[in-house]
Amino acid sequence: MSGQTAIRIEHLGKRFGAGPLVLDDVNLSITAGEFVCLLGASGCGKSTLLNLIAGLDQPTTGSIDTPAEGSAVMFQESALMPWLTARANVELALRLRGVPRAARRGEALELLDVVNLADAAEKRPHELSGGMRQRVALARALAQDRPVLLMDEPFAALDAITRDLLHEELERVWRQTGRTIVFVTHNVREAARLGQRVVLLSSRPGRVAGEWRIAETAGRRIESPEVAALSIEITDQLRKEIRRNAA
Amino acid sequence: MSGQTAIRIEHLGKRFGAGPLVLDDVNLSITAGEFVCLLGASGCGKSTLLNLIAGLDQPTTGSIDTPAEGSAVMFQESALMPWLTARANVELALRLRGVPRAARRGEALELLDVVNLADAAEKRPHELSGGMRQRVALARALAQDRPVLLMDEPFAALDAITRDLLHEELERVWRQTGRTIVFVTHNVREAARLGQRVVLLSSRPGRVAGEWRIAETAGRRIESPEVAALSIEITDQLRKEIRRNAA
Amino acid sequence: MPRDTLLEAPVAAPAATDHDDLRSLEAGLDRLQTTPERRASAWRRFTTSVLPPILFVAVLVAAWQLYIVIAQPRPDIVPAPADVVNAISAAWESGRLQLAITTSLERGILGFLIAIAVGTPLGLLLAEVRPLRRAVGPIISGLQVLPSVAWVPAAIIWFGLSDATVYFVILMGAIPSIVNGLIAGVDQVPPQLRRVGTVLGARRWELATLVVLPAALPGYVAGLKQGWAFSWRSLMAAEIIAMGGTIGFGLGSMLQQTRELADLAGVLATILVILAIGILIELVAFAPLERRMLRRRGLLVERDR
Amino acid sequence: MPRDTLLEAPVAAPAATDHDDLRSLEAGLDRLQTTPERRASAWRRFTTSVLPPILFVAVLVAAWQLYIVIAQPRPDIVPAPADVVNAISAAWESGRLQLAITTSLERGILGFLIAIAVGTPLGLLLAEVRPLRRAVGPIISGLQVLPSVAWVPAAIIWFGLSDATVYFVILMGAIPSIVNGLIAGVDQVPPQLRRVGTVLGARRWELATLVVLPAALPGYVAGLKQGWAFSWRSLMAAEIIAMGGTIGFGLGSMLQQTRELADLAGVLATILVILAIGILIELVAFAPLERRMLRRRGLLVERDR
Amino acid sequence: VLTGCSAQSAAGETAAASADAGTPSEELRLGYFANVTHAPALVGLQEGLFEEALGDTTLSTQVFNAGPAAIEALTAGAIDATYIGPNPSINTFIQSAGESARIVAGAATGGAALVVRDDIDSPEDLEGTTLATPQLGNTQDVALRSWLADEGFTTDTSGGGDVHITPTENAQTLTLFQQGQLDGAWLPEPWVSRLIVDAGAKVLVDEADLWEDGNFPTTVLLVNATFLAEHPQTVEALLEGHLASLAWLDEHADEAATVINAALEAETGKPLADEVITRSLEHVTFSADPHAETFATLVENGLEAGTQKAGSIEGLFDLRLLNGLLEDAGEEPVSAGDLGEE
Ligand SMILES: Nc1ncnc2c1ncn2[C@@H]1O[C@H](COP(=O)(O)OP(=O)(O)OP(=O)(O)O)[C@@H](O)[C@H]1O
Ligand SMILES: Nc1ncnc2c1ncn2[C@@H]1O[C@H](COP(=O)(O)OP(=O)(O)OP(=O)(O)O)[C@@H](O)[C@H]1O
Ligand SMILES: [Mg+2]
Ligand SMILES: [Mg+2]
Repeated sequence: MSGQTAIRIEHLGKRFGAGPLVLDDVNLSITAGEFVCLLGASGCGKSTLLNLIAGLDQPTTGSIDTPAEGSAVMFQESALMPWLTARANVELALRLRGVPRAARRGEALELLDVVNLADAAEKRPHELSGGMRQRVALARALAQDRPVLLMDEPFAALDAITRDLLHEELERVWRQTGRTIVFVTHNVREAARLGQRVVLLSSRPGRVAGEWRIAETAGRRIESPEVAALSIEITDQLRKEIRRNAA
Repeated sequence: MSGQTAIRIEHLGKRFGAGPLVLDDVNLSITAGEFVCLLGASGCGKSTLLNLIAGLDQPTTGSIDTPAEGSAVMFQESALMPWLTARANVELALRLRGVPRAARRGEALELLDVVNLADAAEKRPHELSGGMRQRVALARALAQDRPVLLMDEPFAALDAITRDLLHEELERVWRQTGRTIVFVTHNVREAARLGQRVVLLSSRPGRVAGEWRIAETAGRRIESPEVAALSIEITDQLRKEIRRNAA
Repeated sequence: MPRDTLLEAPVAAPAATDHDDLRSLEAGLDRLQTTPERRASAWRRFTTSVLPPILFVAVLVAAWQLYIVIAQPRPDIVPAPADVVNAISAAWESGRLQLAITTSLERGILGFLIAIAVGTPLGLLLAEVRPLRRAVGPIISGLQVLPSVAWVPAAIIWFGLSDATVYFVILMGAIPSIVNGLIAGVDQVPPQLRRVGTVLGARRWELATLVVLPAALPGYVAGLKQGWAFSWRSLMAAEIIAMGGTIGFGLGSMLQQTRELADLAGVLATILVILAIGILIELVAFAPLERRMLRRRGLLVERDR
Repeated sequence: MPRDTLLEAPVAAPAATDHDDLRSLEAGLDRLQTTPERRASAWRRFTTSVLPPILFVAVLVAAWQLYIVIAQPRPDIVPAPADVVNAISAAWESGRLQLAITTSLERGILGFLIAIAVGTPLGLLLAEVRPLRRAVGPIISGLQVLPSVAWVPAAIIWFGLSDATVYFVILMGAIPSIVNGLIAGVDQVPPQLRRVGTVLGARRWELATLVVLPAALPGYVAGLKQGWAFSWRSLMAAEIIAMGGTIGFGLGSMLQQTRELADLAGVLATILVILAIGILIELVAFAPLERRMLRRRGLLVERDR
Repeated sequence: VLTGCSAQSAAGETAAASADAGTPSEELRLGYFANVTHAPALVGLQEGLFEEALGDTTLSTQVFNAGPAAIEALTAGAIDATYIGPNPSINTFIQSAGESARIVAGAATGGAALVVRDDIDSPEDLEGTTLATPQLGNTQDVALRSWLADEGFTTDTSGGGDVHITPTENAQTLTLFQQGQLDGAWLPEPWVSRLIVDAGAKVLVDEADLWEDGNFPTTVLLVNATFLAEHPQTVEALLEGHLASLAWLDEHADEAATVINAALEAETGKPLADEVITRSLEHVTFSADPHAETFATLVENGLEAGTQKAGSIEGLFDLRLLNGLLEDAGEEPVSAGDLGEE
């Protein structure tokens, strides 16, 4: 609760065309260096909120303040360019950031090493497993060198073993780089495992329906009892939200 | 350990063409009505083993005894016929089982009601969410009316919220129908949540690398402490297996 | 006002969710996860996809007319739009247009039906019998590369200037497309569906009729569509080249005749009629069939980004 | 000997996996999850995909020869295989075959290149400018339905029996294919890739050249391939119909000439040459380009079930 | 079945082609061109002379634009007999190894010339020019090629050489000549006259000057060999009609132009200008003599020009029925020039 505010969202509302209200009066302020998990059922507007923060879309009402440098984004699908090798994908981000050509190769390889993929630098996306692809995407996001990292269910398509590993990887990167991370998921345990703060969104329209703060985040595993306990609490709340939509 | 043996696997080996050995000397005997989870890393041969049990493929060495009535199978993708409605998909299974035309419609609707989908009977697969599709696939598998139900990562592609729900659904169906279930997954917590017995397969070649039996299975949730504890133990063993492949 | 929760010990042991609870949860989730298909309104479809091309054509015709008025070109090199319309109505009044259209359509459709009757079993055979496919498949694909117009001279030598020539050329054009479409369709059947069929206890014949054929339908329809396009093309080529003899009077013959009379307005009028028939058959016969099939399977991408 | 574990209380609190541990775990998982691509051996490829069609053709030719020997048909109605071979070698020795091949290939390739030069910017424009696409797109698709052979008579009136006629017909045949291919390619670019480009900070021009164009390449190449097929078809149609005048001597003319001499062996020989060129261009120019592109993107499905 | 002269089956022995073997056919399908050189057909049909001679046999006709189409119809069994030029006849005979058809009579001679634009005065001026002929390998095409070869020019069948020869449809030739895209053409009547009258061309070479006595065949009557073997009576009747038609043309030289033009108008929709048809008829002679003696030269020229496959034309003629009729009429028999039965 110290540090300055990285992202400030105020009275945010979003509606697509003449459709129903997707987000309604969302208020959120995220401190620099914080790891926030956005949790909610399918279609509740998590991706919409993330896109608004990323500047990919414009809010209907309300305002969003983000750092001037902008934010890096990671999606559920790695969205790597299929015709480029892992290294070239990272280099593309460097090039678009304005890194001179000579420096790109070295920096790309360094970033790939951060995610343990130095050996796979010359492979193309289709030769990589899903987990490896997401690690390349993470390296690419790091290549953008932005203070904020927005992640939209980045591990949802992975198998549980890989996902657990990537949780550890991401936590390590977060601690190493001190980025502000907004992590969207509908996996309650994942949120409880990763976040310093978990924000629950309700559905139709999306509103902040609950918030949990985790005091001690070091040494957590997904099987840890405190994660389980928090998960039970959040799940109950989430299920209440879902049940509201049953009728 | 009471009850008669439903599936008996002895000295099973499998090799595709001239490739490496995929399964090596697998021994397993499953009691009628038992819920067994087969756990292992990617490519360790879980699906191969399941296909062998289902009779979709032939073992290279060893033998498999299964009930004469055969087994029903559910896959990771629901594999519903996209041109048929939910009801027609279930009816197809009934038709191939030999149920007379007049009785099919009613029985299909009953089965759909078992998985809470009576309302969606006339929808086509593409109009259903992933979870609904897997529930239709479950109804279809039940329509086959076979003593053994083989499931190959049926919930791997679903989001966590839906998966948790389907765990409860499956457990309920299992208790209601008393089927023998072999459930393949690489999600350790899922295995610990669902199974009466968890069998860990090693990779390259697949061998039985460990077995855990859970005495008390009633009232489990995925966040339950006993599930977490078992998960930690299995995970450690699994990671050991994975690490063996690092070099 | 975030609710802080400091976690020391696990909370009370979880209670089993009872069945009704599960039902309502599932119902809620199902509701949240399915969005009703929204079909674009008829008016919107009209303004976004029907109106613009009509307007564009209108602009083209206006520009053409303007050119005629300003540059006053020789009418035998650039006829006015009105001349073309007159040519169509003249041909209609004399009955030649109707005769040409019915002759051509009759041949095209009959030839296409024969091609379906021949191509479908052939395609199924090739798709399901692997050694045969290895041997014959590449030849059929190769034949698809051969312009069917090349068959016209050979057909004329064999069959003279008769309807047999026309049908032969149509068949050589359409059959490879239909066969290849069917093979591609069968290839695209997800192996998972076949396995499900087997697991459900389908025998070979049931598997083919209840699973493989319906699953291969989209590829087959695409093949049919292309087969029709090739039938129509081949027919026109045959009619233009093989004039006279006992060959009746089709659109191709009409084109060639108007050309021989150096009647450019007539030529353009005939081209327009051929184009209109092509588009019409596409819109009337294939588009609804395809849309219905794709919509039933959820494969229709409603494009209005 | 299952190891029974009765669980009463959670085991010791989990220790944080340290970095090296994570590295080795990840390495193990990566190893397990990636299987090296296996390319079929050259010999196996030969026996499964090259040999069978060759054998099939050999059987066909043998059957044909057998028919000749047994039924002794009139040589102007069913020539012997040897006659066809002789016709090819005679045409080669007289130099007519070479001339026809070079003329046709030159025209086909030049026309195709012009079609690319026109079709590519047009396709890009239509793909990126939505209102234009709504207006012009359906017209271009419609033109694809029109048999390009129908343009021959009009072209003859406009350009006489000259090369311009041939090129006009080629362009009318190929451009719609190329434009549609490019549009389809751009449409198929996953929206996610565009969004990634934007997120990475690409400006409009960078987005087009670094993301959209390379991503649309498969559709574009497919369009080019089809464009070539249409070029070749149109060329043959034009050459067969528009004989004489200052139009040079191409394969189509050769076909028509041999027909006029009632020389069926020559007609079949020319058809074989046309087919061979079609297949050769496909194998030499497009197949490697396509295979390479698809393999780089992991889209190549090695079929040997 | 009676009319079905199955093209595939080997032709019957021509030895049987006498009026006392075989049966009359129920139908005779006759082909011809709407052309001045096919006047015997036009007149015979217009005046009902064929029907008269054929009696119970139904006559049906088909009009063709060019020789190849007529030959194709003959080969495919769509017609039984046709008026046609000598070269396509030779062609089909050689291609089918002598099995396809027989020439049973001549119809017209003369009436072909090389016409050029006004400023070409001598053969030397032809260097580098582009000349048209009606069709590759037809009578005029071969004539032009062999004449050019005699004049020392090279040509080839694909349009190269010192003089470019582009086989072009006659109507198209007129247009292209008017547009200045062609320098000349070797054509049959009435196109020679049309180019002269409508496009201001002039005659550089009259083909008649190249042949002994100025007699060269332009049109002959060709019959399917199988049909001839099976239905000699019908062919004889056809020949009767043919001879009657020739006699009519001989007797009504003044009416001929009108009658022919009426037939042309009925077929093509447009009559020829009076000037054109009059000039045309002046240059064509109608006679039953096929001038078989010239055929060896025609084959030689064709071979030389590269438009002809080598082969024997021994047996191409079967003039027995014709000579029988001529004998009955007390006229001189015509010669088959050692190329068949007389
Ligand atoms: N471009 C759009 N146009 C119209 N409606 C949209 C658009 N994008 C999203 N929506 C609607 O907004 C709502 C929220 O969508 P969003 O993708 O933000 O949900 P989400 O929480 O990310 O869901 P999921 O967990 O499935 O990813 C949905 O009902 C969706 O239909
Ligand atoms: N039809 C086949 N032909 C050749 N090799 C095969 C075949 N099917 C599976 N394999 C190989 O057998 C091994 C085990 O495959 P299998 O699909 O059984 O693994 P799995 O445990 O189900 O993996 P996953 O968790 O990814 O589903 C893999 O190395 C695979 O490459
Ligand atoms: Mg989302
Ligand atoms: Mg598997």
